[in-house]
Amino acid sequence: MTVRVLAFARVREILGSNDSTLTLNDGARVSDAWAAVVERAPALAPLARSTRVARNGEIVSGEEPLQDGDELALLPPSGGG
Amino acid sequence: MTVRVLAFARVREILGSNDSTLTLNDGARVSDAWAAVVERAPALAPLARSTRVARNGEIVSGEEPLQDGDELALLPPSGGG
Amino acid sequence: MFAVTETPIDAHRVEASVLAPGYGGVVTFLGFVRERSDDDRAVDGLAYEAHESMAVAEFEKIAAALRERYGDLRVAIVHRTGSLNVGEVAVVVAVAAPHRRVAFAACAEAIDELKKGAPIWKKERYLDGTDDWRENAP
Amino acid sequence: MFAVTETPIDAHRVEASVLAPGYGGVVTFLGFVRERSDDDRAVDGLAYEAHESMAVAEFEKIAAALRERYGDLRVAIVHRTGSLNVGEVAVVVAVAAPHRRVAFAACAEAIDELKKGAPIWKKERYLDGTDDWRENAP
Repeated sequence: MTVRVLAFARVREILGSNDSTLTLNDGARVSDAWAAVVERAPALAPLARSTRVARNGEIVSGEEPLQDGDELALLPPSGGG
Repeated sequence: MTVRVLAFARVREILGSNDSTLTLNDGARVSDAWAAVVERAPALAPLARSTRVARNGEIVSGEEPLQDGDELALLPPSGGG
Repeated sequence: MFAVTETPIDAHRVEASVLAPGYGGVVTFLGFVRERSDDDRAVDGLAYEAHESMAVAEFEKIAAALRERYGDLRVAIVHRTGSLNVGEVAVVVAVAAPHRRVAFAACAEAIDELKKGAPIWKKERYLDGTDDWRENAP
Repeated sequence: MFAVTETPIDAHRVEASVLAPGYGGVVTFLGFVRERSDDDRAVDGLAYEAHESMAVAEFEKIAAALRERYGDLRVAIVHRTGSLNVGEVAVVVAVAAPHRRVAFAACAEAIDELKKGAPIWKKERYLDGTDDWRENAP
């Protein structure tokens, strides 16, 4: 399956793209998507704990199963306001 | 001596004037001015406790001595805001 | 800006008067004439009267006390007098502070203090034809 | 009104959007770009970016949670994105409530919640030529 990956702020800069595509095995979960992203940009590894992941607009845990066509958003700690 | 008496809100309505003059004996204090006002409008008597008096813009006690030309303001409890 | 005014308050001018470099948070309170009194009577309108010079002096004292407690602040307080209809702005308090928490606290305290002690009085007029001087709780 | 916008925020429109009969107290918070960072560096300007749809959804959740806690409220939240200069408005939160204490509390909580969890990020640019992503304390 393929999922779309939106990245923001520090994570976007390290990943080098705000909007990219990942190809994952069927049955992949959010944690697998994050592992694939870190493989692409190893400097993201230290941000694993602080980065929240949203699947189709809802914050989810690493256990969340993915479906083809999902949109994942990689969200560093907020800096708004 | 004469003092000017400014009255507001409920006190003004009972006294029937927002701006009047009192003639007092030399040595009169704020409490004497209040007594003279109540003599003029006895319905003010129950408001003695809740009405603050300002002499020339500063809240004062009944003991405050008066001088010729003072401006007294009779201030019921606030209702602003 | 500290004022008592018979003409409608321009809330944006009051707010603008506290803006300044270094004051990152601005909190503005607008108080409107409500259509129900505190004891739930239908309000037709009201009239405020004030001892103007003492009211303005009291606003300045409130601001000075807040700066004493919270440090650097910019404060504006403007209160309407005369006849007001339901829905009109009765009072505007604007506070600018370097940080937001102080701006919130100081603005809330300013309106509390104004209600407690400023020489301003309100006579509400009700739809049933009665009216009443309304005093704030001390 | 819940929005994220690249164009300068019209604070008065945001405030006006919460006005309604029966809501006697309105509290508005304006957050400006400050000339000093939290760690006292001289700021040249900054850039905000946001996950726009999630940010707007988060603003709506914040408002719904406040209504849950405080009852009837009207809430507007607008946050700027893109490049901002020192002194520009970054965020506006307006809350209208039947009474002022609730309006103050809800407005203060709205901005606290926004800072805690809204998907919005800030990169400060300093006069010394450096820049940094600034994260709010959790």
